[in-house]
Amino acid sequence: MDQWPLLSILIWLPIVGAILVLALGRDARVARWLSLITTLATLFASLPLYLNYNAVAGGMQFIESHAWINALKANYALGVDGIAVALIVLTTFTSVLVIIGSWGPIQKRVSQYMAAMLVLEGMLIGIFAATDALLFYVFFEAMLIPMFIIIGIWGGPRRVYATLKFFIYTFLGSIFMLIALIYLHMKTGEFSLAAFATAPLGTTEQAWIFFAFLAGFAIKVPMWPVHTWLPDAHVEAPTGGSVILAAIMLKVGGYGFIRFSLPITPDASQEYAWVVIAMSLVAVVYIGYVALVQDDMKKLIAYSSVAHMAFVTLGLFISLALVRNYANADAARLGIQGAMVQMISHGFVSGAMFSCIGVLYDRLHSRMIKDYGGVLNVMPWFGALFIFFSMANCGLPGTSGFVGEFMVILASFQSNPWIALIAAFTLIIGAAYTLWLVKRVIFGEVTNPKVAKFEDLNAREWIVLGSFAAAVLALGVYPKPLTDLMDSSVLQIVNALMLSKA
Amino acid sequence: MITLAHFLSLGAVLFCIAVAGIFINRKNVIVLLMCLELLLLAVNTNFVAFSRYLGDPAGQVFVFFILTVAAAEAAIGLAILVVLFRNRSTIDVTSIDTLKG
Amino acid sequence: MTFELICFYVFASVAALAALTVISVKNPVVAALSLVLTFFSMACVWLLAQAEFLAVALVLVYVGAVMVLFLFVVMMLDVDFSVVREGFVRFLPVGVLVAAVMLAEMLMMIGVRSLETPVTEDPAVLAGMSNMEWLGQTLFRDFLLPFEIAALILTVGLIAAVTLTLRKRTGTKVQRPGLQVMVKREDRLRVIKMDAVGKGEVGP
Amino acid sequence: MLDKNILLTIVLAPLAGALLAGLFGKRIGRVASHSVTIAGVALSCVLSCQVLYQLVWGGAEVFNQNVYTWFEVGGTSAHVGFLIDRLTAMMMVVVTFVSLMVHVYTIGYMAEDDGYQRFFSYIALFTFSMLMLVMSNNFLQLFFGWEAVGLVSYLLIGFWYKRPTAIFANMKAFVVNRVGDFGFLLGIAGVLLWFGGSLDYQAVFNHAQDPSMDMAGRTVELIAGHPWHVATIVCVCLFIGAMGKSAQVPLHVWLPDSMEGPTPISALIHAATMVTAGIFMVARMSPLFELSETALTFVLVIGATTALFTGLIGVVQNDIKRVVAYSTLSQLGYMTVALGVSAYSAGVFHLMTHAFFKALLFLGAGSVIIAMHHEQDMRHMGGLRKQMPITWITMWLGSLALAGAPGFAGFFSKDAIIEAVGESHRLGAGYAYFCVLAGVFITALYSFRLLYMTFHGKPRYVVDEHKHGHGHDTHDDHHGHHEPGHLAHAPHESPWVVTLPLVLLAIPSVLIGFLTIGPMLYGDYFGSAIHVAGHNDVLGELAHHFHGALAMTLHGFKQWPFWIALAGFATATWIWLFNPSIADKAENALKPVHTMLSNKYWFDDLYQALLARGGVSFGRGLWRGGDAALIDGAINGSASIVDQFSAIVRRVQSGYLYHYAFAMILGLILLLGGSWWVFTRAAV
Repeated sequence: MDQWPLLSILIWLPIVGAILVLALGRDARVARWLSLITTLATLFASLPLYLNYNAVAGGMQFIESHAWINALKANYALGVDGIAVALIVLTTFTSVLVIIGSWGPIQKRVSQYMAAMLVLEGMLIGIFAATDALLFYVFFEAMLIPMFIIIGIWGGPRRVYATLKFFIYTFLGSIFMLIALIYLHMKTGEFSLAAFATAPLGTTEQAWIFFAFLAGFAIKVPMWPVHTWLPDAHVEAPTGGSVILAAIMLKVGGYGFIRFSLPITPDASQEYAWVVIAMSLVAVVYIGYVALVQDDMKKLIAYSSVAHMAFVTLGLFISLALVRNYANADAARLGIQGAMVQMISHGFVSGAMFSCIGVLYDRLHSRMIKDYGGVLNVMPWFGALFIFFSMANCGLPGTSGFVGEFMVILASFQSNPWIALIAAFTLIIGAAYTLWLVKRVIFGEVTNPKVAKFEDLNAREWIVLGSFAAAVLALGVYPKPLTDLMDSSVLQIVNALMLSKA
Repeated sequence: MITLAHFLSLGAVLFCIAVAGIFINRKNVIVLLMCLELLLLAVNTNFVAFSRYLGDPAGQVFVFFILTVAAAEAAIGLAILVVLFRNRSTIDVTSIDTLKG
Repeated sequence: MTFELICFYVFASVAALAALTVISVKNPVVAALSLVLTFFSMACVWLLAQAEFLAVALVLVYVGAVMVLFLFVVMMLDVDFSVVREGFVRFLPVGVLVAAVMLAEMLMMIGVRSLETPVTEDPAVLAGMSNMEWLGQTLFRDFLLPFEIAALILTVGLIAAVTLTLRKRTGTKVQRPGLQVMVKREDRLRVIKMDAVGKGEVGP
Repeated sequence: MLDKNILLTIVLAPLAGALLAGLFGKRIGRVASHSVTIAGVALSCVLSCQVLYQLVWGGAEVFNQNVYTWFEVGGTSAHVGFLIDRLTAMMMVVVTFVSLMVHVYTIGYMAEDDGYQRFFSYIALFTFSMLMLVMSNNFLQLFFGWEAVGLVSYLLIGFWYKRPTAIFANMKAFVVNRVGDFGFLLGIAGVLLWFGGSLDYQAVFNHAQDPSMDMAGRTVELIAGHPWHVATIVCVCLFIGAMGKSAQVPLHVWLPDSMEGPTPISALIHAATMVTAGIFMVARMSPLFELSETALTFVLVIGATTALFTGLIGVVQNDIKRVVAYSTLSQLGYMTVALGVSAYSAGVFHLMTHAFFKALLFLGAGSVIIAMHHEQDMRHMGGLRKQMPITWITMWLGSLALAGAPGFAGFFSKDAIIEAVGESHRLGAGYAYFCVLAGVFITALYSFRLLYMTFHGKPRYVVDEHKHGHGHDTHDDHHGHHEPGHLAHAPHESPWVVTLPLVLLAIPSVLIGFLTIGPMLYGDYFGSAIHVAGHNDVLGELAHHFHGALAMTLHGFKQWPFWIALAGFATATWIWLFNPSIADKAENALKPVHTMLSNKYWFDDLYQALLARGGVSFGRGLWRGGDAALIDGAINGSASIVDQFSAIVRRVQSGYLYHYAFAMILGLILLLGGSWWVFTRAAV
């Protein structure tokens, strides 16, 4: 397997598939099947990545490097560590389900939609596999284009506002990141992330670079207070777009923090960790309350995404404080692992929740909570799955939603119990907004006559929701394979954090 | 003795005449095109003069290229003019304002 | 005042006057002819600057080709020139003012540096070549690629001009010999089976 | 030596039943569904008894082993594993036995319900979760079981999901429990941080008891300048979890509402097992709680308050299930009080006896409800003893046990708690002693009030035979009475699947205390499972006065609690059996008190107004004010500033070519002028 450029295959296979779909997909059925085959092939191609990755050794594996832009010393350099492997498999897995999920709902310009999804998949894998900053940046920006198209063409009535907001918001952040990258390039003369990580940087330099990265990634995550693009984008996006957006695109922000902020500016990250931690804690409480009062299901889940992703940033930056101020490397590993598990888990859970809402939306063409009620009466299996995913959303043990939150709360308690106290507030408020949603949508008498005519899940929806449920349950019951996969990579990050660069 | 200034002044005079022509003939595309040719001629004169006085053949080569482009431009410009006239029966440029925002 | 200088002034003033005529006359045919005069005079001025090849090229290309094209178009199109000359008087002061200010500025600029520029020998003569050879050496050695590109641009311009004016005529009838030859019996004749007797319907 | 496979079978058998009934219930039908779940739970029950036997008489060692590793990160690892000692074994038997009884009972109770299979699936799932909780050997699995039983409780309270009250109650239950879990999780985090960096019970307890660590004296300054004992912080946090699950004041509000669920689960979950998880947890954590006097005082005061004040509410309730529910709250308070005075064994002992008689009472109440066609208001009952003798007798036995009649199970456990409180010198013990003694009176009062109103006196319902067949074929949640107190059929005794569990539960309700008090309370039954520091050992003190169960029974007649209970019995008899009008007079005379009790001390209203409505308006404020106005205002504002600026600048872009040309020429003029100016200056 080492002979094969596996990562390149993973990146370019969907893109080649997209071109084929565009070229041959005049018939919608051909487009759908071709996309499904492509994503399945990508999924199977990503399995050797997981199976052959040597988790004990850790570090970057499956390395590829070719000269790209000689004048800038930028390389087409790919490589993955345990963290990236996990995220890539998440991407390939979710993409298959998104294609299946879009089978019926998308009837307009099918081949273009499918092609956009496939390109998006390739770009996302590229982001997680790139070890060259410029290559990363190219994928990072290019990813916006298919998403922009997906929301802009297949979106809801206010899609133009939403896409513009989404695009400008995220683009603004990444411009700052680009400036930081250019500065680092001037310092080191190359674009390799490894070189960036070892380059000596003064405290002032680090602070500037740190905030530039923060601008780029915080918007992507998104952290409070730059989260307002997310609810709008989700509300207008088609179901598949929402799933990809929540399940994978948000992870790019967290991944960026791990790949860029922590290794490149460890000292500034430590100095300003309190900023990120404070933002995360505000998000947990503030966003929890905001989610409570939403009338639109998608908005509610979008806000809950923000609150959940706050645990990712909390876990990452609490571990800095743990390493530097308490010399508690064990707890720091717990924090970063927790953040990572939370990312993967949130990928499954939010993807599933948005798919559920998509199932409802396909039947009633409304996202408003008040239009529903008593869905359990007519769709018992769907109701059961919805309740299951809701429980995962409020972090019930035995589902994946619990693992990450648990680890992050344990880790943050070791740094400061008060932080853990505020973070643990999510237990209450998360349960409140999620269960209130369940109560109003799933339980009760059927009040809307249209709801009474609903049919339970069809085979296609079963596949999507069933796969998500299996993943959520498996990760919740036995997270060890995931944590083992990432353990040595996390250890390397923690070890790197201990060294000052100034 | 002819100095560089003579040539440049002549170029300047022609240039300004052409500019004035553009101003006062703002509706007549044909004369506008002629003024453009005049502008290019003025510029070419400068090129020739400088080439002569700096001893650099590149200036004259550029004149050569400009002549080429100017000829092509005149041909296409007149072609557009013909099409325009055929479609709208006028060559009044002020009435061509479809692209006005 | 040398002979050359006198010649220069003569050619220059002719060129300037002809240019003024171009922009001011009512009749575009006169304007085009004045433009020819301008070009010709300028070619003479270029000759004074020992740019023989370009001077000849200017006459050939412009006077010979481009201006004829202009005349062609002007005469071919039935333009009502009284309409397009509206606003002539209105914009005259602005145009003159702008031109005058610009001319003044340009002349001042020229005066700053170039009045004292020493006159040098003709570089072509210094190199021991004719002007055409001197130019040709540069053109085909240093500027070969731009030259080719320029040729390409000209071709594109040519094709573009033709395409733009090309008009698909409707209503014309043409023979298509290929189709005529390929025709088969079935295309022309259809044999229909029908009952020998109609359903009692009798034609009028 | 205990076999791991047997333990796994105990846990997984109910899960398998639950999955079969839940996923394939519609396909395999009703009988198969209840058969598989009952088989699973019965298997668990038998094996649990065998485990108990092995531990008590078979000389088996305490089993402490991990099944698999959940995650392992650095030095922190979390496992799924079992710790089986006598405490666990007792809980396993209680849980599986009561669960089995409830399963059997359900066949009769839910016979007409559409959600029959679903219900069996849920209660089997509950059994699995509860077993995971009690058999855990670490905090993580404990928390898993803790939340899983909460989930099943949520699903079961909302079992009749069309009723608005049910789905309100289940959400309330879950969220209030989450408040407790919030503390519990922080407590676990505290354990991990301060007690040796492990989540395993054994490691944590060893660390806590290690004299060289001095965990009792260790402090931390969470607020600068205020050193707090870490043991106190951890124990209070853990106990907040117990307060949620075991419904202690002020987190008790969910339990009465949870009676919206079907009666079998009220018996199983909200009386016998799940709500006692908090008690079990504190007993399990006794090595930690022993470190902190402050935390135990907190436990004691909370427990005492719950014991008395929730009992008082029970006196004014008219819904038969709610009376039992408030009595459950009160009894949970008793158990907590026992924990608070370090009499953990007494708490657990009461837990066990209570599980039997309270399950009995609930199932009996359920039997009555079946007979009354889902009428639950006691004001429309009365005189049922003739129609349903088995229910009547078993309910009497259960009530006697509850009220603490000497010789019955409840007597031993409750008396032990009261004596232990009297013996204790802990801060707050005086208040607690008053509460538990007063509680005895109240307990007797509401217990016998329930019996008299239900089974004695004249019938206060009307049988409308002509309405025959009306509303009978619809299933349970449509048990619509057109008017309260009007029945379609005359009440009659329930089928054997209902009465059999009553009888089977009545036996331990009477006997279990007498049989087990010796070893459990004063012997060394619990061994090392419960740790009590020497100076806290009130039960050890009492053991000196203990001369066998029979002696204790006889001695009981001479004690205060007996006479107090008798007074309560007498009062109840006098009022509700002979002079029912007095009740109304008393109600009028004590109007403010009655209002206060009927409104449950306004806890619900307070929470509803402050937390629920307050939270919603707070959230709306944040959304409208924060997100929409402030953040999006800034963003859209900056966008509109650009917009307005562009609108002005846009006018320059007229679209007319000659305007642009003019602008170019103007620019050229400026450029020329500017450069001329620069050059002339440079030349000078």
